[in-house]
Amino acid sequence: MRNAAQLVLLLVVLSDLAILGTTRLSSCIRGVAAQGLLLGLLPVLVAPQVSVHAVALGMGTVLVKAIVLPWFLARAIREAAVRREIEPMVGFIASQLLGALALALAFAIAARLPLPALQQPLLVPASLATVMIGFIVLTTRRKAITQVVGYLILENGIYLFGLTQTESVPFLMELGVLLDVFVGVFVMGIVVFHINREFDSLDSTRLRELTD
Amino acid sequence: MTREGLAALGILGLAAPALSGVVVKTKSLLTGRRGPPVLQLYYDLWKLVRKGTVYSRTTSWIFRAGPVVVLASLVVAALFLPLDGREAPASFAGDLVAFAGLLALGRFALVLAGLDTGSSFEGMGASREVTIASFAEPTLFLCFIALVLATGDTSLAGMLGTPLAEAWPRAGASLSLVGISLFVLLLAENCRVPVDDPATHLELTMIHEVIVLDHSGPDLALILYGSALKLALFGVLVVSVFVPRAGLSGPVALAVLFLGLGVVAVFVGVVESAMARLRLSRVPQLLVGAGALALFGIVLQLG
Amino acid sequence: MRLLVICGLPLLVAVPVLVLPAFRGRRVPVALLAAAALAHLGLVASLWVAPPPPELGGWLAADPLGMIVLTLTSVLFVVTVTYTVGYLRHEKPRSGRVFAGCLLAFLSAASVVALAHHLALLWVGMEATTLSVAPLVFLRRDRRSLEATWKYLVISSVGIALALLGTFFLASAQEGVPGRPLVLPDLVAHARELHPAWLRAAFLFLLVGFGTKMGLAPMHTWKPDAYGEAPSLVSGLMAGALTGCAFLGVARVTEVVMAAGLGSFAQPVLVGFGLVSLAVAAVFIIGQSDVKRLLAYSSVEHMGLLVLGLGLGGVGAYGSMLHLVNNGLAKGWMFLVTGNIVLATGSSTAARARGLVRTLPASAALLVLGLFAVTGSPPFGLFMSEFTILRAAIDAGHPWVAVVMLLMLAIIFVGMAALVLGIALGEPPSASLPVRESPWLVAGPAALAATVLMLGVFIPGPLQEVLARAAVALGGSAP
Amino acid sequence: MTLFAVSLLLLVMAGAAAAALRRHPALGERLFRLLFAAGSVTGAVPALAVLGGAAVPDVRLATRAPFGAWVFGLDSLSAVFVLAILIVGAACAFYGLAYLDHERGHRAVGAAHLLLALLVTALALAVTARAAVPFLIAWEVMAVLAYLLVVFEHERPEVRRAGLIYLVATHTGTLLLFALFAAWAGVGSDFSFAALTAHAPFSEGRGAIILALALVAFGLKAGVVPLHVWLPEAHAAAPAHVSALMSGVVIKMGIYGLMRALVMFGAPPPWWGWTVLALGACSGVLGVVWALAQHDIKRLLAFHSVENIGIVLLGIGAGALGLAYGHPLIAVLGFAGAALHTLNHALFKSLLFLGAGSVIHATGTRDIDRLGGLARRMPTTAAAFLVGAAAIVGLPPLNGFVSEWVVYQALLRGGSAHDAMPRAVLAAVALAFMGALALACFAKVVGVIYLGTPRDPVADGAREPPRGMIHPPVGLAIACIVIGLLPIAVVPPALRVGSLVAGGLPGGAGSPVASVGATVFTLALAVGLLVAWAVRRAFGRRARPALAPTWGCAYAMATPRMAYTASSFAAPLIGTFRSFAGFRADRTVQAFATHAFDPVLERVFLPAWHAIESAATRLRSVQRGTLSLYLVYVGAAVIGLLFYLLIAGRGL
Repeated sequence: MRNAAQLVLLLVVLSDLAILGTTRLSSCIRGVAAQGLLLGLLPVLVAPQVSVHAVALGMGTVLVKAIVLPWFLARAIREAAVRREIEPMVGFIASQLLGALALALAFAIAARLPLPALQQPLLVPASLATVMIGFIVLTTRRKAITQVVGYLILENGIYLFGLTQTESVPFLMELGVLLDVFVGVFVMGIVVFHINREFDSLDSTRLRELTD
Repeated sequence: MTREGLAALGILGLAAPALSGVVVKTKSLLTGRRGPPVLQLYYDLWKLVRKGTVYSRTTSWIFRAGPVVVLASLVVAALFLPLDGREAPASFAGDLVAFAGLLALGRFALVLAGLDTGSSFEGMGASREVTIASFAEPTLFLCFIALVLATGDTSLAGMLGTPLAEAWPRAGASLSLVGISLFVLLLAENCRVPVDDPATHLELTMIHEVIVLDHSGPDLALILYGSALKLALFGVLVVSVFVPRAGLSGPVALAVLFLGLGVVAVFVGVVESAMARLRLSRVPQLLVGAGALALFGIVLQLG
Repeated sequence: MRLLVICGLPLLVAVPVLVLPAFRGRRVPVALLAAAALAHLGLVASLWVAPPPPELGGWLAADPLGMIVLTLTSVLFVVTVTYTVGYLRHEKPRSGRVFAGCLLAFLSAASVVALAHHLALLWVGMEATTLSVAPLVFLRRDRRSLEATWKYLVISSVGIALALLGTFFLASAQEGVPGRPLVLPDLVAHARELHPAWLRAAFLFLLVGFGTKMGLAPMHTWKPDAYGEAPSLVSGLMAGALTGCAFLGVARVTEVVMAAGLGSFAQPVLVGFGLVSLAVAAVFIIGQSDVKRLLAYSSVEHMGLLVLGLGLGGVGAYGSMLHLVNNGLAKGWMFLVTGNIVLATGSSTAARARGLVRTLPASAALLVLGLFAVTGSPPFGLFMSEFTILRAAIDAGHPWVAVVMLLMLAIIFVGMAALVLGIALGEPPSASLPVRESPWLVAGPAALAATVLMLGVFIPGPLQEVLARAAVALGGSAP
Repeated sequence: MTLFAVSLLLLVMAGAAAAALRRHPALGERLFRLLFAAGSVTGAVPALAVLGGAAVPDVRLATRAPFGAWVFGLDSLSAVFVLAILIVGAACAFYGLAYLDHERGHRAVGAAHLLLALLVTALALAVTARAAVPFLIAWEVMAVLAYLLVVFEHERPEVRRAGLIYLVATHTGTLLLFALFAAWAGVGSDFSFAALTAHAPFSEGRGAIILALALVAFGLKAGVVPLHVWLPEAHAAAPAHVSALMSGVVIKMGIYGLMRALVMFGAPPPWWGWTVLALGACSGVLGVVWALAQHDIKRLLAFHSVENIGIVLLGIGAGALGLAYGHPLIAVLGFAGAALHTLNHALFKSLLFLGAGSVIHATGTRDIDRLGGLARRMPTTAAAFLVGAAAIVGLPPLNGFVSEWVVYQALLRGGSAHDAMPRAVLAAVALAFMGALALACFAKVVGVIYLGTPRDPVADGAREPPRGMIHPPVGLAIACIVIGLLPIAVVPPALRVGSLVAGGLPGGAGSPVASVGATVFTLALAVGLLVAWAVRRAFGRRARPALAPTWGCAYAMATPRMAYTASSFAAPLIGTFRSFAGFRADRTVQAFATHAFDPVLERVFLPAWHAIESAATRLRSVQRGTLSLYLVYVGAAVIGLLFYLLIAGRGL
């Protein structure tokens, strides 16, 4: 049980780095989908004993984060007919290095955190790393769609941290959070559609009309 | 106000025109001329009073009122001077402000009367008059302040009367500085060389004379008499500072006063024949210098 | 039950509006809007008369802080709806159902935020407000509004995500502490047993997260764009009510931190954010040429004042509670008036709108009055609150804070006066013809103005008491 | 107090009537005049009673707002200002009716009258408020109403600019007042003046802060150099009767504030007295020097307000020093002189502004170099203006002389003291200097506007304005003369005010000042002048005076263009102060002219503001519209806070 969780968490971190590294939007989205799947497994694995609560949460997560949203985003890029993230503001190598740095930082911080007892040792560092990497993706990519992906990763990271609190955050709340993330990304997607229609490109750096 | 006080005032009023006569006489003698008689001004005044008046068409009642106000203000100002060195016909705390105010009133009337004619010459004269006055008045106050500090009294009767006599031993140095500075003021306020030349005949160089160009007949008489009286008033100030007469009996004090006035007049004459006239732009410096003397006198006492 | 209804009712109305084909097209079901708004206001009023018991096992409760925000929101919503009547005569949104539906959804979400005593529920409500407002910002459907919406969405979502992280931190701080998890009263009751390190971290993340939604500098960047591009009445709701909700989030966590005796840790951060926000607002208000962006930065300024008062403690807490009310009302007032200007001249920039005293006398008068109200001149309510905060700064022994605050207020006044008076006075552009100002468009702002004026000289007893209790809850005191 | 309240009510009603009866202006104006007069009289009665020694109990209104009850009271200090406000207010209101008459139709004249009435009410409330909140409210309302009146002709850009400068100045002052009261009250929650007075005496540092704040905040309103920059702008921009009201009473609120602060504060430290004295000297001398350089009649008069504020400050400074060094008599005299000069300046300055308004109304220009010879064309206005000019110069037997005489006394009596006090006598020199320069300046004004020949056709066609614009100035002139002739009637009340400000020191009764002697003097002088004038006229009747053109010194072709201009008249004087007189001279073959500017505004404040602006412009580049940059800001905030967490919360 425990080792499986460790493995999954490791895979999550790897998926982060993969997303940082890839140039193709489609693989980017695939990475997020994979991550969603892994996240769906985790509630069951980290929970002390298998409970309806954990299973339901896991299934909800898989549904939202591994199936619906990726499909939605994939559709978006099909509409926009863009394949790859061309020249991000920070190069791929550089951003991978950044990712590695974030990873190291995450472990450093996690080591100093007064962690609650009987928890996955990897859980907190993985979540922090995911949060930071999500933030990196958000800030260093040009395409609006990649920024949505970045936001999704950020959320995933936070979700991971939430898993340390499965018993203190009630089920309803978990679902509420999940719903909000879903709607949030959905609305962002809609806006992305409109951006694509207005500017016939997904390049968010072209939205610079409003300044002081 | 006592009978003696008024009598003394009357005598001063009668004697005033003679002072300028003395000045002129001294000048002519020093320059080796016979010069007009000492009483010349009396003849002039008599002549003018009998003449008719001519008014410019541009003038208004302000022009007509000018000479009257000039003379009236000077006469009232004279009331505050303790001629016998003890008490003045009129006096109240802070009447030195009134004295200065009256001089200003006369000046205001004179200047406005000049401007009323609309002549650019008289405008020029008026401008110069107020310019010089702007520096003369602070100097006058510096002198008064020095006297106030010396005597602790804010009425002219006190400043120039008994307390002054007691102050001499204490503050002799500063009082003599004040006296000198007052004498310079006398020259400036009465348009004497080196500030102005009453004898000049070129309008562009005149100050006082050019303001009264348009006055004629009795008006001119009033103005001429007024300036004579003004000279006398300043003379009284100078004499009173140098020669406190509190100790002397009334008549003697008066005699001393008029003697002193004569000396001052002669001295003015000497200065006029000895000095050349300053450039107008230098006049403020002269007055500031005089003010500096008085200020030094004050600092000596603030110690 | 009432609390649940207050939160649910608008949403219940919103559902048919959004789904029924009857409301397709540009028609806006104003009647439904008005009905929902008035019902909501009525229920809220009933809460003042008869304080309700907590509901959903203490997840929903009406404490002083919540009541202030809830009432403010409800009042502003009603005023906005009355304004909508006049507004729709001039302009029709692309999709009436989206317009009405999102407004109602926002009302629900805001009510949830105001009443939530479970911090996760608070977070859910907060995110819901963000999402429900986004389509309203995009109402004009042009490039600029699209850009504004995008930035608003991304920045707020990131901020709110950080707030979620903070919430989880708070949960970790509660590990092994008695009391229901993340339920406010229990957190406060056992505050001193909470794990201080986690609590500190939670405070910082919640502050950044909700601060982003408040629009504290340097997380304010979405604000001018969103307020500038959204329809004025939406901007008014955002600046008046939405920021109030966000501030409530900050206030909640501050409540816990204060109770835990970590004031010395939290207060400098709050003061710092306050001063930075004031300075940033001052920088951007000078030479501003668009009234709506100007008001957005003025909102940044006032958010700064709110956290400043909170951070100074003492009477400052009372001051910022009072300021929350005053600023909310004043912002609603100003944005609605600006709406009239936009309706009449088609723009809110000094270039297009000039000499309004001639063309729109009533709106111009309200605008100029508003200038003085917003800049905290007596006798308007904001004077009372800003003066209280200033006193708090001096009482707390931070005279330099007072100095910086006054300096910034002075600079801000110059900037605002220059723009507002510039468009109010002068010769109107020749093309512009006088517009008849419909009472619907003037009544709302006028009413708000009257209220703000009243709060400057007279604070009703119940409100006074609620404000005082809220201030005490935040570790402060009433003057 | 009830009577006072009634009068305020009447004033408001008057304004309401004028505004409401827009359709029937005639009726509205009659009602306005009636109610306003009634209000002024009913208000003046209690004020006079208080000045006569009566005592009026304070009024307390409990409020449902923070900062305690609202208190209103009427003591002799308030009474002086109430009197000035009501007299000048009434004169300006009546004058305004006629002055704005031709604006009817294309401007909201009724609204202007309403604003004026409200402004007068706010002023009266400001000087009777006895608690911080009502005071601040009245203060700000007053400032804003004044602004709205200043921008009455808001189509003209320079008017809007002037209005903005004024508004910024006054709002800054209000902010400083917030700071003042906050610093004063400390942790206390009762902001009534009584409670604040109880806080004194303060620790040295806090006291210094309070006094400095008071000086700056109230100095801004009073227009003390170098905070005067708004004053000439606003006065020049406003309609004449508004300028008169502002210069007459609105700026005096600063003086009231200073005096009230002293009443509450108690004896200030010496440095404050010396500062006020120095500021007074600077304001006085610089004000009049700058005035000399002006050719715009209203700007010129505005700078003279700066000068006269300087004179008032000399009085306050002497009084403060008297308190600081413990010379009650000097303190009483100084404050009495300040109060009296405030009242007098209110009278003759509003008179002068109204006179200027009539000239502008008649000729349509404010440039005095285009005028001339108006004394023959509008004699009554000219006579009234002349009285005002003589009064502001401080010539006997007019009111200006009386108050300056009291101030002189305060300064000179320090001479006999044995501490640092005697040094104050030097301020008397500054006062004398101001007097002399003022004489020069008003010789210029009267001479160039009213005397000589018209320099421009606009002056040639000038006629007397309608009666409504003649009576107010004449009335004010009469007031100036009466006060000037009867020092004995005004000096004792002034001394009562002085002793109140000096902390209830004796001095009201058994006045040491020989106001009897002064009265005798002024009356005698007046009689003497009249007698001399009568004699001269009688003497003149004997021979009919001949009329001739002005003697051109044998130059036959003198034309009006050759008449001495204001530029030339003032040139020798301002030439001596070239360095700071703030003027540019340009000499051409045809003409010599000087152009004035305000050195403080143009060399200090505007550059400073532009510096701030450009700095802000540079800083604004952080908001370039790049989303990722914005997100980086958020990230930076988080990281910064984490560092703070590491440092502050030693917990991690």
